[in-house]
Amino acid sequence: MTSTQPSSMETREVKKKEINERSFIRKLLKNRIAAFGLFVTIFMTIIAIFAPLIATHAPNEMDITHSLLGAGVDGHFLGTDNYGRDLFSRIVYGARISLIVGVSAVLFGAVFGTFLGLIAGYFGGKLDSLIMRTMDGLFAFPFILLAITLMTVLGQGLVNVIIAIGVANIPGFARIVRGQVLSVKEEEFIEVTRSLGATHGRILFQHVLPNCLAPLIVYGTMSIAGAIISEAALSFLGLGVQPPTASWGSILKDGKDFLVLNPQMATFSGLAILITVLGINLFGDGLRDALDPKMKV
Amino acid sequence: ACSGKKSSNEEVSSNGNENATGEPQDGGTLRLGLSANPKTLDPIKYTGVYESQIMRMVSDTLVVYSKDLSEIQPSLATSWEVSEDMKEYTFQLREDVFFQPGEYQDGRQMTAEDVKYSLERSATESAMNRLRGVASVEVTGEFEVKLHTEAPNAALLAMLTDSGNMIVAKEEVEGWGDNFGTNVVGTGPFMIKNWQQDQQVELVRHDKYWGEKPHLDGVTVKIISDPNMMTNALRSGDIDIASDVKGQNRELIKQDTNLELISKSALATVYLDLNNKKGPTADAKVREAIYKATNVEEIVQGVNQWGGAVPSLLPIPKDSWGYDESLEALVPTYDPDAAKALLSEAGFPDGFKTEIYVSEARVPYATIFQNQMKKNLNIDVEIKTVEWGTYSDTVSKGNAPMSIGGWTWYPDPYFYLYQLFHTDQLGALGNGKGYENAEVDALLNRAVSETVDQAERATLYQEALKLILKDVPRIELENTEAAAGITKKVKGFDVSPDFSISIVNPNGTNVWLEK
Amino acid sequence: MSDVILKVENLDVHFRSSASIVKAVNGVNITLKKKETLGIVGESGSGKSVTATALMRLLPKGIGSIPNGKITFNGKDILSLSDKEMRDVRGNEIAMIFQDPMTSLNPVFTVGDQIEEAVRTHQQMSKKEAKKKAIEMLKVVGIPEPEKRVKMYPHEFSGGMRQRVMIAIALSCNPKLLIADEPTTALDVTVQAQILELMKSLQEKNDTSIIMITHDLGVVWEMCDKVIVMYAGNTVESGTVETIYENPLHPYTWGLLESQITKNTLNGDKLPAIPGSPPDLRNPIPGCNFADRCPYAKEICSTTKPQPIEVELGHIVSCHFQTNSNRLERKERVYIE
Amino acid sequence: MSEVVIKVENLKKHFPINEAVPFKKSTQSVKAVDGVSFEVYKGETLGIVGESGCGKSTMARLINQLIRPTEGVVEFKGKNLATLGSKEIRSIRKSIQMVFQNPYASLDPRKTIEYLIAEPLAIHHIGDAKSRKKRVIELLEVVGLSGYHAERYVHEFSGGQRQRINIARALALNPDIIICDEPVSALDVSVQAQVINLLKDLQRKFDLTYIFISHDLNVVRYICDRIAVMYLGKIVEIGTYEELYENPKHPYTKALLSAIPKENPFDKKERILLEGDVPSPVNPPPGCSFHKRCPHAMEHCKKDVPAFVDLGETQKVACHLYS
Amino acid sequence: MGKYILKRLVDLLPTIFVVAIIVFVITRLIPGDPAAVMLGPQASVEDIQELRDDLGLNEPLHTQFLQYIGDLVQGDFGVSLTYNQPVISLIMDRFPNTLVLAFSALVIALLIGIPAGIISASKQNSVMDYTVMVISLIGVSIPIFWLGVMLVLYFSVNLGWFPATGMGTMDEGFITYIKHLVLPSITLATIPMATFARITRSSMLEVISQDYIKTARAKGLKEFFVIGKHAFKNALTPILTVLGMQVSALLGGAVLTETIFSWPGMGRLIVDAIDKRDFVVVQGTVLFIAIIFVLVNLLIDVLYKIVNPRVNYSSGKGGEGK
Ligand SMILES: Nc1ncnc2c1ncn2[C@@H]1O[C@H](COP(=O)(O)OP(=O)(O)OP(=O)(O)O)[C@@H](O)[C@H]1O
Ligand SMILES: Nc1ncnc2c1ncn2[C@@H]1O[C@H](COP(=O)(O)OP(=O)(O)OP(=O)(O)O)[C@@H](O)[C@H]1O
Ligand SMILES: [Mg+2]
Ligand SMILES: [Mg+2]
Repeated sequence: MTSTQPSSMETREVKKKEINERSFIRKLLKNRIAAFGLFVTIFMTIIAIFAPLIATHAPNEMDITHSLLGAGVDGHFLGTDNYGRDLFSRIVYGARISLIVGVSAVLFGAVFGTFLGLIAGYFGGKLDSLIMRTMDGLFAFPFILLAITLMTVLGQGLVNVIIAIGVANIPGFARIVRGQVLSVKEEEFIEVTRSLGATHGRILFQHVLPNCLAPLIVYGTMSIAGAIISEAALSFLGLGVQPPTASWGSILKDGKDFLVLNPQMATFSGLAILITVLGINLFGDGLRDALDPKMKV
Repeated sequence: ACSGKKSSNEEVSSNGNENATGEPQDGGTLRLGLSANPKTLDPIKYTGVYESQIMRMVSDTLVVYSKDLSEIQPSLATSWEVSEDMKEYTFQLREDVFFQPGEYQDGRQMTAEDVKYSLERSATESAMNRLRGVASVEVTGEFEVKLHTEAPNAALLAMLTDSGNMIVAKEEVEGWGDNFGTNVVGTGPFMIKNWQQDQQVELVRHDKYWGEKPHLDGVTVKIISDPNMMTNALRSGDIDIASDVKGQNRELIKQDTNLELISKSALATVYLDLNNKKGPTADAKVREAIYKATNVEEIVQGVNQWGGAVPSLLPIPKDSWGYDESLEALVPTYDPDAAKALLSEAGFPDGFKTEIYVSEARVPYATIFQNQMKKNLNIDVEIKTVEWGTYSDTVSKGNAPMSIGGWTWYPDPYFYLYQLFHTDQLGALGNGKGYENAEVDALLNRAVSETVDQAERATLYQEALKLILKDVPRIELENTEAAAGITKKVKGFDVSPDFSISIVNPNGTNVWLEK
Repeated sequence: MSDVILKVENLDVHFRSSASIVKAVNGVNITLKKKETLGIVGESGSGKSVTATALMRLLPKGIGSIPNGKITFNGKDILSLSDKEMRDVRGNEIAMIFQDPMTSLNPVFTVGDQIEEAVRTHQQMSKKEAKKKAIEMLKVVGIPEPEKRVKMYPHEFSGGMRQRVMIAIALSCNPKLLIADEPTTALDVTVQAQILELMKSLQEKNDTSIIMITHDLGVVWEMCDKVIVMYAGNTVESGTVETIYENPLHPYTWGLLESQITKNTLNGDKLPAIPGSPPDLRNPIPGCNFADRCPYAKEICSTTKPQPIEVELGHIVSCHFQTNSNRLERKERVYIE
Repeated sequence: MSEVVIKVENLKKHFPINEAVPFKKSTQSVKAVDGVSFEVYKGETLGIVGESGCGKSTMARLINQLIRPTEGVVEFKGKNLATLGSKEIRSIRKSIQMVFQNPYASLDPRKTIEYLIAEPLAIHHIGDAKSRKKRVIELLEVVGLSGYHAERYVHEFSGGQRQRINIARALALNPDIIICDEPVSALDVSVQAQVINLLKDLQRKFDLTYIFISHDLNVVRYICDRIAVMYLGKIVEIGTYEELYENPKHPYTKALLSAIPKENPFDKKERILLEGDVPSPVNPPPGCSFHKRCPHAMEHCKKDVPAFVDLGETQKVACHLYS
Repeated sequence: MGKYILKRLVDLLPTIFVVAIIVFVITRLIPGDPAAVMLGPQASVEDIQELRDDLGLNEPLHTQFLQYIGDLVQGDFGVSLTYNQPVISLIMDRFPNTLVLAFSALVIALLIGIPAGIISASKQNSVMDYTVMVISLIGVSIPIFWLGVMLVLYFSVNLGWFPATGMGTMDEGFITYIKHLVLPSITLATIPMATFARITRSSMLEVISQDYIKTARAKGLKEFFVIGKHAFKNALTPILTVLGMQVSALLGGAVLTETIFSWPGMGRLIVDAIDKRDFVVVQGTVLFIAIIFVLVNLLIDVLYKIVNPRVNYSSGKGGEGK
């Protein structure tokens, strides 16, 4: 390897390195749809963080005499809810709870599910059977029963809402990861790493796991929608976040009783969920591609 | 026989269609929407109101309430007498009553033996104890029975109107065994033809029914558990009567020219229990402060934007003969400033933190209440929405600092005051707030054991009420209306203050469908 | 002229990727006669497969395009055929075998199904006849017990047998031209020998013309009459196998020939190897594509593209220093690091 | 010759075929390696050739104990590896490194080259981050790449470069022996030459011992000192490269040699075309496992397993023709 | 294959056992006394105690557990506390209804989702592709009850095309039966449909770049067959995996849909039983679903084998599609 002139190579290299560092973000932004997803996600996050600045009213301020106003009436941008609270402000504040619940619950399920799936798929045999049979058992459990049990054992509260939804998410992740591990562990580079003397722990977490990420991300971002809506389902049982705290799920749930004559509650909270989920999913797809070093910039 | 104060809010809901014009027409099957799935119609096993709705069509009790619940009327029993010591009730029975033909008998005549069998079965086997205190039933003639009670109980007749005490045929009960619950045979206007679990129960006319011949060929009860969907089903023509109409659906029905909303003041109250034993609310002053800081008007209005309820003041509903308007003055009135002062006096100038337990359906009350407490007293009320099982568990064990409950029963004040304020009921859901007052206990006991005279009993109850109101054990929220939506084809139907659905009833109801 | 079955003139193939255009093939010319075998050699990425795919008009839609060139096959102008007409050509008149027998058979259909499908796509035939044909074809390519084998799935076959199946599919419609894209690269030497023998004998029988793509010169010597040497999308040299072996003119061909290990390569010797790697086809190169790695390169090589010149009859080479008048002197051991 | 680094004796690996029956152990197995013995001397290159599926890779894995043998012994510098626990085995792997066949699949696509080359050091806790980085650059240069490559990902490299990276990884721990499992089979001829040159250089420089697995006889012949020919899990012939190429004894070796394609268009080769495929290792034929394809098969080849016969100092063959 | 199925059936036992234990523990963990719930608000303390005795709830927990397991081993799911009927007959009343709804939802989901995914994949990055993907994302994030109610408002209340609630019976005629089925099936189909579209697309994209697709094209096959036959059959494995998960979920009862449309299915039975603290029904139904779940997975694995002859059960690696 002597033919190329070192000088030109070097300058090319400096450039190359810079590109490498930024390539991840560049790749992401290059994909216009993913960029749009990222934009929506960031936008929603900003709304959540700066809710007090964005909201036009105090989210819990009631005015029963002005309940269920239509959008735009009396300075209420999206109208009011059944207690006369400003719907826009509640949706803005609701972003906090919904995003936290959606993302954390999925993360919770993802962390535990991934761990179990990794172990089951990698070690196989009895351990695999044990873990996966338990997961099957958990999967066969009605979500509601699971939620009621967890919430009553752990008590109510945001954290426990997250845990309850998270637990319900575990088996799905475990399955996806296990399936992926079964194919990744057959890859030659895994054996190569073993031949270097690596421990199982290193192989699992440094090599198998990163190569299982793509379907995980896609499944994970898809699950966020489910988690946000699950929070609403928990609200139906009274197990979600408690009033007066606003969440998209609870607004949606409250709105269902006024769907015909005053659809604004269900419509706007539903739209908020829809847009966010759309954003996160598009972003997730882009993220998967960007994380894949093979995808060209 | 009894007579009582008739007090109904006919003017509030004048749109009952009893006075519909035209000659009743025979024929047709009525489709009735019911909000929950009946599980068993066995009188000693049934637990839910929705079950009794069907049972009432299939079978009869000895006595029934009049349409407005003001008095008890004959049904299978033509007349009755109460002994001096109030421990013996003698009933004369109709002689023209036949059971519906079934698997184990072919429609034989009902006799005193059947009454004895059915009532003793209820008194001894039923876990629900719908015939509390009946010691035995004696057959004193082919069509005469005598009930012996352990202690005087003026509310016995009211209890006898319960579907749990309907008369059934022994052969059928024993023949079906565990499956009797889905194959009930009674003496009523309709009999079960087909039952699809969670879906519908088809009833057809019983041709040898002793009463007025039903106009309808049959009734199909459709189970629709979602109240919004019940209204949708009514609007789309799937059903003729929606038995459970609330909130926005009232408006939807009103707006629909083919439909009619019937709404009437009913024997239903919603109240907010304050824990009388534990926490800051153990102090009556604190309770009073909270009452004064509660804008009941606003809560009722906020929850019922489309009507269907009025603020209530006393622990018994207005339609009960025990109600006394003069007592309303004893109820704390909304006065946030006074409330604030009172709370400071009680040692909580800056408010405190507490919890309120509610089932999902009552969250709106709690939400507005929470807002008022924060605003008026700086009390932080954390809402704990729990589903029913947890709710009843927590509240009956006295573990809820506050809770919101509802109560619906017969017009007899006994069913409101004894169950909710008597020391005997500590540990049950009714007195989960932990109200204890020996004087009240004594008065409540006297009201059922001294006399069956309604007026005398009413006085005793009013005495008790005075004492109760002084202790401010709970906050009265609303008096709920009974409401139903019907298509205009349905004639002769009205809602009942006790939420029972009458299609054909000895009290004079006989619904028909316009062709 | 009538026995010229395929004529490719100045074929260019471009790929559109996200930001740039890859000029994968530039100005390839092919003349192939009936029963003749043409070898295309060159290192990985030099455009061999793309050329073959272009002949079949199977470039990925919307990404690959043929901006220039003319392909005449059996008198037909391939590039102006309708999709339907082209489908009639594919598999019927031109058949193709791919490099990796492990992945080019559909794993979820039986071997028999896949042969039958090929037959029935182009010939009116009942299911039964097609099945008979499939068995017959398996027999032709030397698979024992063909009656049993037609019902089996590809994964139940060894690599060599799968490649035989591929050949059976390709030959089932008696194509006039068979394009074999590295048909033996994935196989063992012993199996390779079997497959090459098989192809030769079948060519003999059916008068098929073959385009044989490979990077193994041994295979070329074994099979081909003519050879095209490709480098980075260009034909750098073409001629008969004998000419290319005895009188190679392009420096790249020299390197290629030298880096073959033969029995004459001594154990102790260092192997000659062309240093460096081929250029990135996304960036246009003003001069000769090989200039970067060429030990003979001069100024002109990096500024001007060399034109193909027919230095002797049928021997064409593209190098600035190999012209009718001029010859470059081949040095010894220049490819040794 | 010099010191014995690896000694393999009667090595067997039978992979059980799990029959899906509850509560029952399987009885059938794939006899991937079926009684192999040989020695590897320090500083030499031992070649192993044979058709696909004959057990070459399995043997490589057995030697560094990636899989445990069913039977037989692998000794490394006199130590019986079978007696070691998994922790000790991991540290033995420092000395026995491997380079695998497929340069495209043997590097984790999600890691940088720096990570990959430093990984063996990290695994064995050698040096700190800084010294590792230095070593990575050193190694990259040793294999003919440059320091600036460290930041890149695998997909940015060509096959030849990837194989260099694999070699750099193998070198990182200063092994005594490198097992190369078809390191150049997937590469272009010209790139092949580059990699082979590199391997030769390194051997000289670091006094390495190689086991070189390949099915390309020309390559093996070029790089190896001694060559073992495998067929169906057994070694059928072993000897120096001169012996084997000039004077092959086993009919299978002969067939293998004759299958090498022509060296020039004028070459006239006499081919011994073998019939059919390698038989299934689940039910290898009795007797000499080659007898079904052997042009010289005799009656007793079908029954008796041929023993190894010494034909001179280094050449041995397992064939009834020579016993 | 027979042996494989046998093995899987044996495998079923531990799953069932795990579920049996968990569900027992859980039902005893959640607060709420079945007796109190059954008797309703007006019950007195003694009434409740009496009923608890009747129901055997005052027995020590381990006795209850042994009793429960003992019954289970004999295939007895117990007798409902509230219905006073054998749990198995409650389940058998409703399971066929669930099956009908689930099946028709699945058919809709497959018939629309899969072709959408295929088209999307074969026209990657086209407007068509983006449209399908966005619609399918909307599909997974749309709240079921919202959709259900909207469908009813429009198609039942406004147009009167379909009944708003309930399940028809065959006695009322086939057309009526189907009419009852339409809205609930569409509602229930939304999420699976969107999921199928997505998974089909990604799976197809992976397959389309394979060599054998090139082979199929080189044969001169019509693109329709290349995609619809060669590519699709190979893309089926992950689709089957998702199918398995969806089928299990659907058969377990689609609570929301069933509630909205008053469909007499498993979901409502379970939720009702949980509400009423009818432990026996909860235990029975959950176990039943677990069994269904395992059986569906078994069926899916057998299907893997049918669509993909490479799946090898003996190595123990089969089943879990990539
Ligand atoms: N679909 C595609 N999109 C973009 N570039 C492509 C595409 N297909 C091929 N190329 C480019 O075309 C060039 C030639 O590729 P081709 O596959 O013809 O090489 P080859 O000579 O067949 O190599 P090999 O020996 O590895 O098969 C390469 O640079 C490759 O990157
Ligand atoms: N883990 C395993 N389980 C079961 N059988 C195996 C396993 N690994 C290898 N085999 C079988 O053992 C035999 C020898 O395989 P091996 O990989 O050692 O062959 P090879 O000589 O390296 O072939 P190639 O040239 O194709 O790499 C083959 O039949 C193979 O199918
Ligand atoms: Mg190629
Ligand atoms: Mg190998």
